[in-house]
Amino acid sequence: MLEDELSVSTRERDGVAIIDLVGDVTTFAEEKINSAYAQVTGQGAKHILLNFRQNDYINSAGIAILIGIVTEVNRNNQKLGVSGLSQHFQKIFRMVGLAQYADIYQDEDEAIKGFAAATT
Amino acid sequence: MLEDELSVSTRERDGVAIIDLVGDVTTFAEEKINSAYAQVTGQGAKHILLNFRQNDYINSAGIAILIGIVTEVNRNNQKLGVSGLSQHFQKIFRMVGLAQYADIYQDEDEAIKGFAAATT
Amino acid sequence: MTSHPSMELSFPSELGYEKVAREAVAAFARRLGCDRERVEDLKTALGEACINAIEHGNGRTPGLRVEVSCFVADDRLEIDVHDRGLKRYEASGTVAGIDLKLRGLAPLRGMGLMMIAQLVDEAGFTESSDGGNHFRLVLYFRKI
Amino acid sequence: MTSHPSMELSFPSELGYEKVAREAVAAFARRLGCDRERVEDLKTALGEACINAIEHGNGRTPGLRVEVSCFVADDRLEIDVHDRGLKRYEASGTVAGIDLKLRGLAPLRGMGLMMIAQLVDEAGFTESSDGGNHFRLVLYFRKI
Ligand SMILES: Nc1ncnc2c1ncn2[C@@H]1O[C@H](COP(=O)(O)OP(=O)(O)O)[C@@H](O)[C@H]1O
Ligand SMILES: Nc1ncnc2c1ncn2[C@@H]1O[C@H](COP(=O)(O)OP(=O)(O)O)[C@@H](O)[C@H]1O
Repeated sequence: MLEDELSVSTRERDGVAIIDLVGDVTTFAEEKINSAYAQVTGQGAKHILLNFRQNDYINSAGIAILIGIVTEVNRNNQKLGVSGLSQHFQKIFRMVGLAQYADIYQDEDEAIKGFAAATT
Repeated sequence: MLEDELSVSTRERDGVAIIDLVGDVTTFAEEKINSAYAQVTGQGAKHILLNFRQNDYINSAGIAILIGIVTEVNRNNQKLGVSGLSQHFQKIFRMVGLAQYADIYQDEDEAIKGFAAATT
Repeated sequence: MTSHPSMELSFPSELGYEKVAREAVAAFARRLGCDRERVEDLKTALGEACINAIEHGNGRTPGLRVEVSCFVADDRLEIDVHDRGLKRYEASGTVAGIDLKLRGLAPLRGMGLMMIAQLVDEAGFTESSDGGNHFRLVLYFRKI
Repeated sequence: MTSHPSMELSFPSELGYEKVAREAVAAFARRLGCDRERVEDLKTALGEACINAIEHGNGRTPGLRVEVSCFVADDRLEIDVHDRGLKRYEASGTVAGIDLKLRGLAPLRGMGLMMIAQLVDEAGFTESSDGGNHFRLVLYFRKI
């Protein structure tokens, strides 16, 4: 009844596969996030950006899903970035150690530049 | 403990006495609003604008205070305008009949023009 | 309705708590898919009902609590606002319009119930045997 | 604390209701004067505690309710999250860090209590004889 409204979509920009996440990131997000990841990986993505939109609600079950993505990213030799997190969730991502495995950018533009700089 | 944070201040612009109301307008607002009104009236104001800031909470006790102001405005042959109300509270002001006794403007600029047009 | 309440809220009879009730119920209604303006209407209506329970039904006695219970059905959200009934509600004839108020012929207050009636789909006191007042507000979900 | 709760909230053990609890308590804390980032911290911490009560303590049994009670003192806000204790909380040693998780040596979940501990000033299960789990969160008011 009070299930999440999360919309997940994918697009590509300057060689970066962007997964846009709008809404709540909780246990109900698992299928949507994993299949978006599988899709861009199937298309050969090497650089992946999880692009949030100042989401108001990300809980520990949602973070567990993202850690699962990091596992896959490491296995597949991809590079992961995260952008668009509020200050609060940037802090949370650092708290759980995600910041060690994914570069945290303020916004999409900064992330695209960051990926480009890392490539050259 | 959960008392209101309302700040009421007065200023003058193009011959209009503006009473700015930022915060909750409830029964606790009575003294602040009445003394702001008394102050501008003491200074001879003929045109008075109650300038809200998209306030989130105005209740029927707060509206009763404003009706009290209308009584005084009528008695003192002043003209009253209201600006800066959210759509919701514009509807409420119409519902209780306040819109018959005070011109409702979208914002301060529109109100100042409205007062000027009424004078010429 | 006979179902169990989905969300319940209770608070002391002090003015100010109605603001927390407004926001809690608004969050709930938003999550149920009510649109923005409906949520605004509900907030204003619920706030008035809570103030009435605090001021009239419980006579601003902090030790007496106000209980807000939400019931959700397929087509509607029902909310019961319950006080201890220190004063029992009695209908008092007609509601004075602003003209009478301005002419000093009616008290400035006394607009809450009228506002509530216009803001939600159904509203009114319901019968109960527990000695308190129960005020019920109903919002039908509009299919978009 | 022996005082009466100021605001109480109760809801069925279904995921999703923690969102309403987050917003209700946030509204309350905001009204008590907590600043923005403190309120964000509290929302995240409280959401985790409610999910634990829903999932673990009440085993996602909708008929069992979670109760959130707020107590306000001069210097702090205390919140008690109460479930029915279908499963009693048992401390389980150390919390796995992200490296173990990434190497597949620890489950991906299991970060809630650790997050809560870092976000509020005090947190933990308290003793009680009513058969349920009581989880307590405390936020001290910082004088600005
Ligand atoms: N919960 C209640 N318990 C007892 N009496 C009530 C309650 N709610 C409303 N009333 C009665 O109805 C009257 C009208 O209420 P309302 O329209 O909200 O205006 P106001 O509260 O400003 O008087 C109140 O003055 C009171 O006598
Ligand atoms: N309210 C509770 N009732 C019973 N057990 C609990 C409760 N809260 C937490 N626990 C136990 O503590 C463990 C750790 O909780 P937590 O850190 O929130 O991670 P997660 O909920 O993801 O497992 C849970 O797996 C559970 O066994």
